[in-house]
Amino acid sequence: MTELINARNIRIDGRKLDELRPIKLKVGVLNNADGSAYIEWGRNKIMAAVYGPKECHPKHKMLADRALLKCRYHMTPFSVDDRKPPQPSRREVELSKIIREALAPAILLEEFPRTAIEIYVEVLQSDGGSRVASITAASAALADAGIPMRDLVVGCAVGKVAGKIVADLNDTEDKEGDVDLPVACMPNLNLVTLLQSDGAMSKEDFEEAFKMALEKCRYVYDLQRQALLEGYTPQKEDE
Amino acid sequence: MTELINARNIRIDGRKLDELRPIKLKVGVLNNADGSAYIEWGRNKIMAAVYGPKECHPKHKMLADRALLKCRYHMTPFSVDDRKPPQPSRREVELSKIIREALAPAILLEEFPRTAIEIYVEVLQSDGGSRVASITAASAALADAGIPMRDLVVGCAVGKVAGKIVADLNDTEDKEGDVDLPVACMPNLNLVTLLQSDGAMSKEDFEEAFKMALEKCRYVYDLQRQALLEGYTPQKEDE
Amino acid sequence: MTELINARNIRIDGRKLDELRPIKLKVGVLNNADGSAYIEWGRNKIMAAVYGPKECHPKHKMLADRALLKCRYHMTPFSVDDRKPPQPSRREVELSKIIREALAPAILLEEFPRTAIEIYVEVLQSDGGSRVASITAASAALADAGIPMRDLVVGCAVGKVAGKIVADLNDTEDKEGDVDLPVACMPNLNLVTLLQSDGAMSKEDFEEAFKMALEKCRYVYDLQRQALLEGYTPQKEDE
Amino acid sequence: MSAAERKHEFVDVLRRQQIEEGLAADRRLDGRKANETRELSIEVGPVVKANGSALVRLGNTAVMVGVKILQGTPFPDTPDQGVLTVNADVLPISSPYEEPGPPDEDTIELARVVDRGIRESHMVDMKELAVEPGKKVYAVFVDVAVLDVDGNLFDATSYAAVTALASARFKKVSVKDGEVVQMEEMVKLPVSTIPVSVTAGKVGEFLFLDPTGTEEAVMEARMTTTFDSEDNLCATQKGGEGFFTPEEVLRQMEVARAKAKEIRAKIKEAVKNAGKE
Amino acid sequence: MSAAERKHEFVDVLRRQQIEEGLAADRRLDGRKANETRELSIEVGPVVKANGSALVRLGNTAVMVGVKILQGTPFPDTPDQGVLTVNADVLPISSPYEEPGPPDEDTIELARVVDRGIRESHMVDMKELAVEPGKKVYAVFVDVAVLDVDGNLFDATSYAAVTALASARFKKVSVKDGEVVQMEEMVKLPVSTIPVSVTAGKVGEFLFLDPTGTEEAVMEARMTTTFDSEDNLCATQKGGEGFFTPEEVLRQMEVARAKAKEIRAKIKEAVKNAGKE
Amino acid sequence: MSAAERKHEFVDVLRRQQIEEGLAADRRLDGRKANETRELSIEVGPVVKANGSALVRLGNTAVMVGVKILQGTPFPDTPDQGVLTVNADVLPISSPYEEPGPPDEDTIELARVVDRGIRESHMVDMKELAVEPGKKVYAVFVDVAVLDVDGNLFDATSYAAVTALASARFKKVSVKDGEVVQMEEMVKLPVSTIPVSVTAGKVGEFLFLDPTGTEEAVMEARMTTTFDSEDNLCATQKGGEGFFTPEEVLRQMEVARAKAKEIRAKIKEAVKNAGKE
Repeated sequence: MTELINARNIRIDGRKLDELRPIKLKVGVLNNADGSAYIEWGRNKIMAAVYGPKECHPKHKMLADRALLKCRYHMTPFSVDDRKPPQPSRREVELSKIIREALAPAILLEEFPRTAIEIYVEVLQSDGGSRVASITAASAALADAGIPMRDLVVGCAVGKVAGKIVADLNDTEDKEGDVDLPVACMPNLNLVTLLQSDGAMSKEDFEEAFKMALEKCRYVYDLQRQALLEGYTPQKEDE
Repeated sequence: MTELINARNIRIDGRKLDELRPIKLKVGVLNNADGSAYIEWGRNKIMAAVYGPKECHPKHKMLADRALLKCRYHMTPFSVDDRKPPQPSRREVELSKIIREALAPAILLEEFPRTAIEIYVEVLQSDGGSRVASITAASAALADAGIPMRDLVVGCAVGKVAGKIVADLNDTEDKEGDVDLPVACMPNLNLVTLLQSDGAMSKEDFEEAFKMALEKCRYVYDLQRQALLEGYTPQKEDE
Repeated sequence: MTELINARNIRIDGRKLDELRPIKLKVGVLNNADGSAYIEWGRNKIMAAVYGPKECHPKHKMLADRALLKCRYHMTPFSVDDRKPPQPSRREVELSKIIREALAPAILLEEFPRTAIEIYVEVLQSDGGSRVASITAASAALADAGIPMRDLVVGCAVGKVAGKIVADLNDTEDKEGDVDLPVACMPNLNLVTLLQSDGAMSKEDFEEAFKMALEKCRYVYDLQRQALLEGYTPQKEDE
Repeated sequence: MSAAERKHEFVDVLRRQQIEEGLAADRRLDGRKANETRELSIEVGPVVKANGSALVRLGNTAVMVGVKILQGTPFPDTPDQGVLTVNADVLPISSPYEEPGPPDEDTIELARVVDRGIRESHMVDMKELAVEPGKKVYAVFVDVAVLDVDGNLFDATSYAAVTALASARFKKVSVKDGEVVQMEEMVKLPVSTIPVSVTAGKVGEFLFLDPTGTEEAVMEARMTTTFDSEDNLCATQKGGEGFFTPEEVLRQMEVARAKAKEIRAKIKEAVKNAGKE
Repeated sequence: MSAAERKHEFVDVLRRQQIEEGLAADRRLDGRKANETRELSIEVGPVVKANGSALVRLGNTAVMVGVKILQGTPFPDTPDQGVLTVNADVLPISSPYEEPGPPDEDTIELARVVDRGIRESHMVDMKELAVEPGKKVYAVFVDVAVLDVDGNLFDATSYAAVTALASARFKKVSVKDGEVVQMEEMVKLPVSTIPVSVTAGKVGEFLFLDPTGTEEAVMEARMTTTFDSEDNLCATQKGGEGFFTPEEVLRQMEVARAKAKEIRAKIKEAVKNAGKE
Repeated sequence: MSAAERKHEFVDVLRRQQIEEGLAADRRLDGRKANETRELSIEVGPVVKANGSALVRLGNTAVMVGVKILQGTPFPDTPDQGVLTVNADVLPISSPYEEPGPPDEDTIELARVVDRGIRESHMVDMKELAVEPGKKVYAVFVDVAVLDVDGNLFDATSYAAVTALASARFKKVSVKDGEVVQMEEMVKLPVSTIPVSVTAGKVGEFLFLDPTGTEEAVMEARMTTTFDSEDNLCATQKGGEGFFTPEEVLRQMEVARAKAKEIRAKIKEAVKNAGKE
């Protein structure tokens, strides 16, 4: 059994308790998509693309007063240690819904009635925290597509490992730790749009973790805004 | 090997040769359905619901001169000794059709052209004779939904066990017996709407069994009419 | 290990290097289809049927300027040594496309805008070269259906077995040989509509094999034309 | 979910009337009397890659069946018995109303009714099809390919399946020191009886055997009865959105029992002749 | 692909306004206050063929759960643990908006949230459910059948699943000389805590517990929180296309924690009473 | 069932004419000559969780391939050989014409053509990939994720797959006393040749290499030819609803053979450089 946090509060990958893994985000990385973004967050490598507003198919799903928001979270077969079968797992179906509901509050869907907006997230390599990385990338892709939004959406997970509240769990911490608490929010409006938790927490644990998550979202937001300002620069997105 | 019928013509569950298992039937047991019924017949526990007449989807299946009758017979995974996988088996597909064709002759489908009437049967616990119990419950649910009918439909199975013709086989008799003969009819019109048989019967066997089945249907019909007269009473349907 | 070709250049089934297996072809073998053909080619037994030009379903696939050509190549479960599962394999999906693309250039699809033409190939027993036998039968079925065509389409495979270029591989030669090169063409127009190859060939090998394939197609074409002239004669097609 | 699909030709009112008038005079559209069946031809063994096969034509209906005998594992509740599976496919070549795709409810019913005729008559002694009880048994796959549809798939399929099984040959295997050894000799399946199905249609008050496609399009109900070589009823299936009177059921049983005898003789002859070749 | 499906009744603007005004006055359509839940009835053991079962009614919502305890193989990464699977089916009898077919995303979310409540609370000690580590373990199937839908499937399903598990009985097996031997005695599952989920809806600035179908039709967001017997939070799930302020989250946690205690007492009592019979 | 799907941009008549006139003058829309291919960039090893991986960009087309080397069981007819599977997914991020879902016929053809190029060239010695003949072998999964579509998926995918295989590293296992033991050392796959596919499109009487998306939208036929390191043709696939003259086939073979040599050098260099890191 690995010692997940050592005596000097250093984690297995050398980070401090509240330190995030390195994050790189770039927008405009795909040619065909209306908007796109690529994020590397720890060992996560995730591509998000946005198509739309476009014609809504099938027609009977069209909404008279706003755009229909569609979202798919998908992992490539080679993105995990074992091979993932190509067809969507139940986990991917749930995450597609959760990510859609995390992004929907930010999008001015009512400006595009009778259309569809599609968000596709492809995990090329997965690590702990892939859902919050996906939300952060997808929100950047929406902005890159010029879809009007109330605020950007960013996410960050916090957890409990070896009895301590720590930020941004990696794969090993996620598996061997006690609690995972992914959070997404609209940072300027201070509104929570995704909240899940797994694992036992006291009232105090939760309050500490939740506060840390919101703070870290703020940090991720600064990175995200920076990436959008830089826009697309013609270097390879995975250097 | 169990002795299925003893020297005094008593069956393994204590019944006489032509005796039915206890039957309880109640209508109006669901809130959302337009009509519903719950039947306990031996250890069978079956819920039937009717929706409609309602708009027909998809449109190209709509019939110009009568309602489209849809029917699904389905077993919950926990209804049998082993777990049944959730997706419909070939047996369930066949029974859905057989039950629909047993009920269709009684329904005045021509009064509701271009609509659909849906019948759903859910087996919560299964025992021998679940198809005839399902038909009896579904017919009561149709009546509860106020769908006009030529006659009610009731069913009863008869079989051959240890060389003797017996009424209403239970699970063990069904598995270890020689013949199963499920019959459904419109009792007042004296018309047979379901007839199946499995297992070798001489001419005489069949004639004896068929006659017994029609008689027993008459008995089930009295119970069914009683349940409809009582309508919904607010006691729990599974006491 | 079998000796695939003996010292006197005789193959395991007694044929010479460039000799085809026996071929029987008959058209008009089905009652319901608009056109049909049955071919026996070696141990291949294949039935092809054509329906159309007919209404196009679903409507959104309709083409404004020509007929939509649909094609399915399918093997019955008993057609191979092991049992083939009933659902289409990836091989069958690919062959459906390849066969459609081999036939399409010959059909005057532009004469029937907004309709569909369906080609169904059923392999009842399979042997080496089933795709070229299928194309030959399907083209005859199209002609039998009265669909106007620029030319007939015929196919023949050539291959490399034990270092030698041979015509029309049977099952064993296909499995144990080095190269399979199926070709289809419109013989009068001298145009190639199907070309695949598997297995290593030098420039010289390919040129020799390709030339032999085109020659053999000519031979198959003569048989095919003969079958069309005979039309349907009321003998059994599988005598 | 089950719903009535229209999978047959459209028959107009005049034609329907003509059919009914014909039945009243015991003269059907194709000239047959009510209790006559169409010409039956049985070809044994067209598919040499299968252990058994048959091509049956009943009027314009054509059905091919192939039987494969492979090795498999028994069901947990019958560890000492072989496994038999009937699978049907009404091919898209067979009718303008058939689309490619997984079997619909009509096709599933077809396979299950034919299966029950074979199973409930104990045609094949499944206990003789165990190799190593509880571990390895023979798996008999009966695959049905309907080639041309003109009514009465139940009977045409049943005849083809029964012929293919009765004429099947296979090499037995035995297990020695954990290794599967295949015997040289070709043996038959342990077949003890020949189940024969007979199907009647009903229009108005008239019952008639072996309905054509046109008759099926106007028919209100169907009754398929299967009899074994001892003339016992071994399976029944009522179909269609209509009904039968109890008297019709009893009367039809006897008509079918007699007809089954006739057809059994033809199947047996075809199998016997094929065995001689 | 996920997209917002309308699977509930249509609520017009006046009704929506009425709901909001009611919430402002802490009086809901059915007379409840924001933090009141509907009447809860729990029937233990309706399905005797299952190892455990429960029928829960929460207002007009009705959910049945059956638990089967079978033998299976462990997952490679937890070779010494049993396997637990939650599978949900919102049956077409339950609502005019449900069609038969494979589970949609709402149903998959329902199953997974209930699953996590059970798993993350360590309700069942999975390590005690190994028979032969690495080879054979107990496989616990928790099958959910939703019978009638009037909102808050999450909680009704959670209560039914937990009751079925807590009241389940099964015969253990052991492996002797490679043979599986079944014991005679019926034993309980190794259950150590009772996880209880509590769901709140949100309309405008108002949060309220145990939403009805009508409330769900107008509700912007949902928060489901599950607590174990030590009052620890063990799972959370936000749903819906709306949001919560951080303060709402923190406040709702405490409301839910208190309510979970209440409901846990009812579940325990139902299980205890059933055990006496 | 196969039917022509429109999965590409709509190209109007004027544009089509412009393309044809360009081809006549040996100057394509993007300035290339008929036998020029677009810029090829190969990144080796972007996915460290895979045993091998590559990201290939051919013009604006981008394809990622990951290779996983796992343990599996051999096919019954090749008990002493490893198993190799190519699976392709044209992701919905890659084009407005792609929907999520199981692979359509174009994607299946793509996977099978790339598979045959690898298999028929004997690139990987499958006989060296047996662990315990008849029981346990290595299973090599080649998973293709198309990220951005601008024509010629066949070649871009082939280059990515071949690069990922040629650069893959894995830990061998051995079986000792029935237990699987993993070795420490990382080894390469037994790769002996580098198959390279070259695809030509045809418009009117003109053939040209490496078609773009716009060219594919007007193109009548396609020919993909794959050559091994000894310049032997090892796989061919004609596609599209058009045709080739015999002379076109023979001429195109030689154009492709020369181009394959060029591209093979680039792939080898990329693999070699990556090996140095």
